[in-house]
Amino acid sequence: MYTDKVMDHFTNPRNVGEIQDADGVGLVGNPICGDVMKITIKVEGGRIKDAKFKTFGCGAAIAVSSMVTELVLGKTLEEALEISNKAVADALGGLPPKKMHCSNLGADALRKAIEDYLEKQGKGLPESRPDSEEGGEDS
Amino acid sequence: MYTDKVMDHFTNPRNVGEIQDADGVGLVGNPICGDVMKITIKVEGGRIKDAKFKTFGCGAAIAVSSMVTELVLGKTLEEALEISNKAVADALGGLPPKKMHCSNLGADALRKAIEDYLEKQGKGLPESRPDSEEGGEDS
Amino acid sequence: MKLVYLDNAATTKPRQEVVEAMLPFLGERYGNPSSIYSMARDAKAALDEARGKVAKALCARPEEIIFTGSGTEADNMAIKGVAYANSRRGKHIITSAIEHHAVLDSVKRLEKRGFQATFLPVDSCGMVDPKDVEAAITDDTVLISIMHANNEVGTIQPIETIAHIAKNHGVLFHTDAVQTTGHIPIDVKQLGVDLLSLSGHKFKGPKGVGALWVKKGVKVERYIDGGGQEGNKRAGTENVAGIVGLAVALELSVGELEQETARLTQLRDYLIKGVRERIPHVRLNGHPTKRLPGNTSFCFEFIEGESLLLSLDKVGICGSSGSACTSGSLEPSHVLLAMGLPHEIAHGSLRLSLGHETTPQDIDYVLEMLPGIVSRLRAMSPFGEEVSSDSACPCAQEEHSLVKSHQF
Amino acid sequence: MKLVYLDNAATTKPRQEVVEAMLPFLGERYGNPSSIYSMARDAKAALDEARGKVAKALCARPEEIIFTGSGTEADNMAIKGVAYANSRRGKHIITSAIEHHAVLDSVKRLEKRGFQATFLPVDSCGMVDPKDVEAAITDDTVLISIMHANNEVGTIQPIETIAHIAKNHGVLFHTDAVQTTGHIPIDVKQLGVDLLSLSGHKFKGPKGVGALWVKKGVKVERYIDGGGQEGNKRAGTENVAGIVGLAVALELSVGELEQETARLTQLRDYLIKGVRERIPHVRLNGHPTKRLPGNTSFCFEFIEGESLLLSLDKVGICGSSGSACTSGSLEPSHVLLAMGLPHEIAHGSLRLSLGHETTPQDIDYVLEMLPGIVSRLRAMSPFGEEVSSDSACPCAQEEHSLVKSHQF
Ligand SMILES: Cc1ncc(COP(=O)(O)O)c(C=O)c1O
Ligand SMILES: Cc1ncc(COP(=O)(O)O)c(C=O)c1O
Repeated sequence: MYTDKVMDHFTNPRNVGEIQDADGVGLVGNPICGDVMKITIKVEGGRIKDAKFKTFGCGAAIAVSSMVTELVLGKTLEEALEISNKAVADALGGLPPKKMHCSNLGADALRKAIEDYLEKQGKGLPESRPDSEEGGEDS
Repeated sequence: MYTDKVMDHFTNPRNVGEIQDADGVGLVGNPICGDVMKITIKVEGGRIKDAKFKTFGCGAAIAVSSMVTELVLGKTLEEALEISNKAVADALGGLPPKKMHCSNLGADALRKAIEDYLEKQGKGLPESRPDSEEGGEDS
Repeated sequence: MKLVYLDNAATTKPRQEVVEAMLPFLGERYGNPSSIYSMARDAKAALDEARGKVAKALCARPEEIIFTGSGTEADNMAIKGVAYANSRRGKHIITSAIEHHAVLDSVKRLEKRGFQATFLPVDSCGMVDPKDVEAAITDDTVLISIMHANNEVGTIQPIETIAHIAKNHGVLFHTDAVQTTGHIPIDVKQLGVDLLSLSGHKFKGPKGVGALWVKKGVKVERYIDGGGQEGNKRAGTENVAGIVGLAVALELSVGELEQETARLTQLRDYLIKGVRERIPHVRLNGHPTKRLPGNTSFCFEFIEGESLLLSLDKVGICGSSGSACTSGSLEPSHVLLAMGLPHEIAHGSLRLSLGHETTPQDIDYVLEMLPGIVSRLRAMSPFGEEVSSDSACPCAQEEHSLVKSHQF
Repeated sequence: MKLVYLDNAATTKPRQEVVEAMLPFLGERYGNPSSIYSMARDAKAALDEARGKVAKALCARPEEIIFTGSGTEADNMAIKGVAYANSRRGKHIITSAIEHHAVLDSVKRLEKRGFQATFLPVDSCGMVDPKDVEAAITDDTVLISIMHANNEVGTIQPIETIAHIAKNHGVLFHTDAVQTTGHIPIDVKQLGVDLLSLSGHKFKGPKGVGALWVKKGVKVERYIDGGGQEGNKRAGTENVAGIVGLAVALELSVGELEQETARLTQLRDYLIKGVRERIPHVRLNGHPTKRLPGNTSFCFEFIEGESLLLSLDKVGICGSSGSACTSGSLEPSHVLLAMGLPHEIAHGSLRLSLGHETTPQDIDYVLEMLPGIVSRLRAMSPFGEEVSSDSACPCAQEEHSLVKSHQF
C-alpha cells in the first residue's frame, strides 16, 4: 500500500519535534478527521534554516510531514511556498489515492507556518501561490 | 441417491420382456413425462403365473418394474391387487422423494394388466382396491 | 475399474499447478487482504496478481475484474446489478430461452420486481438469431444477456453481431462465458460486450469462485453488500486461495488453448462420428460446427437419459443428461425443448464433454461400451419393438407419430 | 523476525486437519455434487456429511443449513431473503448501529427498495438494550437482526432475551454469529433465533465459505438464483472443498471450545491488565466481562490507529484498527462512534484478537513492545504536550476539552 520511501519516512521520520522559539507556526487538519499537523520553522536571511513537525495521523500523514520538513530546509520563502502537496507526495514515490485528500497536508502546514512568519514580520504573502488543491487530483 | 436394492434391480432387472400371448396387458405413464411401463401377465387358476415388463424411464422406473413383476409371481389376483406403489418402493428399500410420484408406477401397471385380464374374461374387479394414490404420500 | 470422465462441462479436475498455487494461501499466507500488516499485504498482492492474470486472459484491465463466489453469482450480479443501477434508462431485459438457470432465474426474479423480459427462441441448432434480438429491443430495453456458448449442446452464439446491435441501440450487453472462458479465445473488446461472467471450476480451477468482468464506466449495483472488498463492488472476505487458483488455471488454459482446441475438436468429431456409425436412432444436438471443442450432446431415442447415465456409470463412464444442475430434476432440459425437440426425445439426452485429460483411448472405450448399453435399454423399452433398424436419423415428426401410436 | 498474529477476528489460519480434509476435493474427488455418477455422488456424500457436522455444532438439523460463499453472503441472504419473502407481513426492519457492514448495508439496500429501518443505539459498552428492541417494534416490523457478538469490541449481546421479545411479537429474528460460532457455545434452540449466519475463516476454516442456518418453516427467498443446489435455496456449484473444510474446522473448534475459552479468557485478561498498567491514557473498548474470549480492543489517546498498526507490524505484531473491512477507510469505526467515543479518540483504536496459536509469550512480547511504540507516536503527536502523565483513564469530556483547546 505504501512505497518504501513512505515507510522509510514513517519509520525514521526526519525533524520530529517543535522549535521552541519558532519564527512561524502552522497548524492544519482536524483531529475528528484523524490528521493534525503542526510545523514550526526558523527563518534566517529569507531562508528556512530549520523546520520541525508534530503530527497526529496515519502513516502517510507522518511521512508527508517528515518529507516536507526535509524538502524545505535551506529554501527561500518563495521556493518553500512553491512546494505543493502533490510535490511532497511525488517525492515520497506516490501515495494511495485515498490518502491524497486527507493526509497530504504537509505543504499546507508549511504554508501556514510561512504565513504566520510573514504576518509576525508585518509582511504580506509573496505573489506566487502554488495550487494547493492540486494534491487530490489523481484520486 | 438410490439404494443398493434399486441399483441391483436396475442393473439386473428381473422379467424383462413381453409375454406374446399375454392374458392381460397394462400400460401406464406418459413418454412426455419420461416414464412408460408396460406389464404383461399370464394367469392360471386365479394366480399370476408369469409377469414381464418393458419400461421407458429412469433407474427408479426400471427397478420398480422389475420389483413388481417379482413380487407378483404366484400371487392370487386379489393379493396382486393389494400391492401398492408404496409397497413396491418399500421392497426396494425406499426411493428418493422426487421419484415417488412420477416413476413409481409399477403397481398401477400391474393393476391395469389385471383389469385388462378381468375385462377380457368378462368379469369385474374384485372388491378390495388398494389405495393407488398412496405411493406418493411421503415425498 | 477404468474411469472415463466425460463431464468436463459440469466441472473439471483442478490442475496440480492450481492446487499447488492455492496451498500457501490455505497455510502460512492466510492474511486477510483488507488488513494492513505485511502478511495481509502479501495476500492483497496475490489478489492483485490474480486480477492481472484474469484481465490479461480476457484482454481487459485488472480494475474491471470482480471476483465472485461462483459463475452463478457473477450472472446474478451482472443481470440484477445492471438492471437496478440503470433502471431509470428502462426496465426491459432481453435474454434467450436456452440460458443457464443462473441467468434465466435472475431475469425471472426481476420480472417479479417490476421488470419486463423477453426470452428469445432459438433454432433447431440452438442458435439465437441476431435479427430476433434487434426486433425485441424497445425504448425501454436496458440489458441484453445472451450466453457465449450453451452448456448443454455447446452451440456458440454470434456474440459479436449481437453486441454490435446492442451498442447501436445503446443497450448494455452481458454474456455468460462460463462455458467458453479458457476454452475458446476471448477478447472482450473484440466481442464488444459490456459484462462477461466466468467460473473457475470449468477450466480446471477450484469450485466456488468466479468472476465478473465489467467494462469501465458501466454501472452495476453491488449485489452482495457489506465491506469494501473488490473495489467496493462485492463484499465479503475474499476467497484468496480460490481466486489465486482460478487465475493460475485460466492462465494455463489460455496458454495452451490453441493446441487443446485442435486436439479436442478432433476427438469430439471422432466421438460423434463413431456414435452415429454404431448406434441407430441417435441425433446430435447443437450446431454441427459452431460448437465448443469439447462438447458432444446426443439424443438416443426410445430410452431415458438417467438410466443411460447409470448404465454408463456402471462401466466407469461419467456423463450427464441435460445440465448437472437439472439432472436431479424430472423435467427434460429446457434447452432441448427450446430447440424444438419433443419431450420424449429430450428425455433421452446424453452429454459427453471432453477435457484436458481425455484421450483417444477414452473415446474408444465409450464407442465400445455405449452401443451395447443403448441396445440393452432399448430392448427394455416398450417403444423398442416398433423401431426398425433403419439408421437414418428420424425427424421429429416421425417420433411424434411413433408416440401417438401409443395413444398417450 | 518473530511473528505475533493477533488479528484472529479478521481471519484465522486454517488448521492442518482442515487443509488435509479439503485436499481430496481439490484432487481426485472433484465430482460435481449435482451429477449422478459415483464420483459425483461421493462429492454429494461429502457435502451431506459436512452439513451434518455443522448442524450438530449448532444443535440444528442438517436440512436447515445452507452453505454460502461467505459470512457476508449469509447476512445478505438472511436479511434480504426474509424481507422479500415476508414483505406482506410488514416492511420494517430493526437492527443495531454496531452491526457488521454486511448487515448494515443489506438493511440500507432494503431502505432504497421501500423498506423502513430502525438502527438501535448501544450503550458505552457496546450493548444493545432489549427494551429498545421492544420499543422499536411496530405492527409493520418483519425482522430483527442483532449480532451475537461484535467483531470490533467483542461485546456479547443478550440474544436470548431479544429472541424472546421477537417471538412474543411474532417477528422473525436473525443473528450474525460470525464472531461467535466456534468460539462460544451456540445452541440455536436455546438462543431462540430464527436465522443465524456464520463464516468458515473465523474459526480456522477456509475463506470464501459461510453458512446460513434457517429454522425449519421460516420463509427466506433465494438470494442467488440459478440451479437447484442447497435444496433449491442457494444456486451455484458448491465449493465442496471449502464446505468440507468449514465443517471440519467447526467440529474441531466446538470440540475444544471449553478449554480454549478458559485459556483465551485468561490470556485476554492478562493482556488487558498489562496494557493498562504499562500505558497511560488508554481505554478498553467493549464490555469488561461479556466479551469474546479472544477480543481486546483499546483506544490510545493522542495517536492514530494506522500509524500504531504500522509500527506494530514493524516488530512483527499483527493487529487491526476497527474492523479489517474498514481499515482501508479513513472514517473511524462506526462501532466506536455508536458507543459514544469522540472521533479523535476512536481514531486511536487497536484491536488485538487472540486465537488458537496465541501463547503467553506472544502477550509478553506485545507488552514489551507496545508501550515504547505508543510513547514514540505520542512524542510525535501535537497533542502529546498537553498530556499529563496521569494514568487514570480520561473520560470523553476531558478529551473533548483537550481537542477544543486546539480550536478546531
Ligand atoms: C460480525 C461479522 N459479520 C460478518 C462478517 C463477514 O464474513 P465474511 O468475512 O465471511 O464475509 C464478519 C467478518 O468479516 C464479521 O466479523
Ligand atoms: C453457462 C453456465 N452459466 C453459469 C454456470 C454456473 O456457474 P457455477 O457452477 O460456477 O455456479 C454454469 C455451470 O454450472 C454454466 O455452464
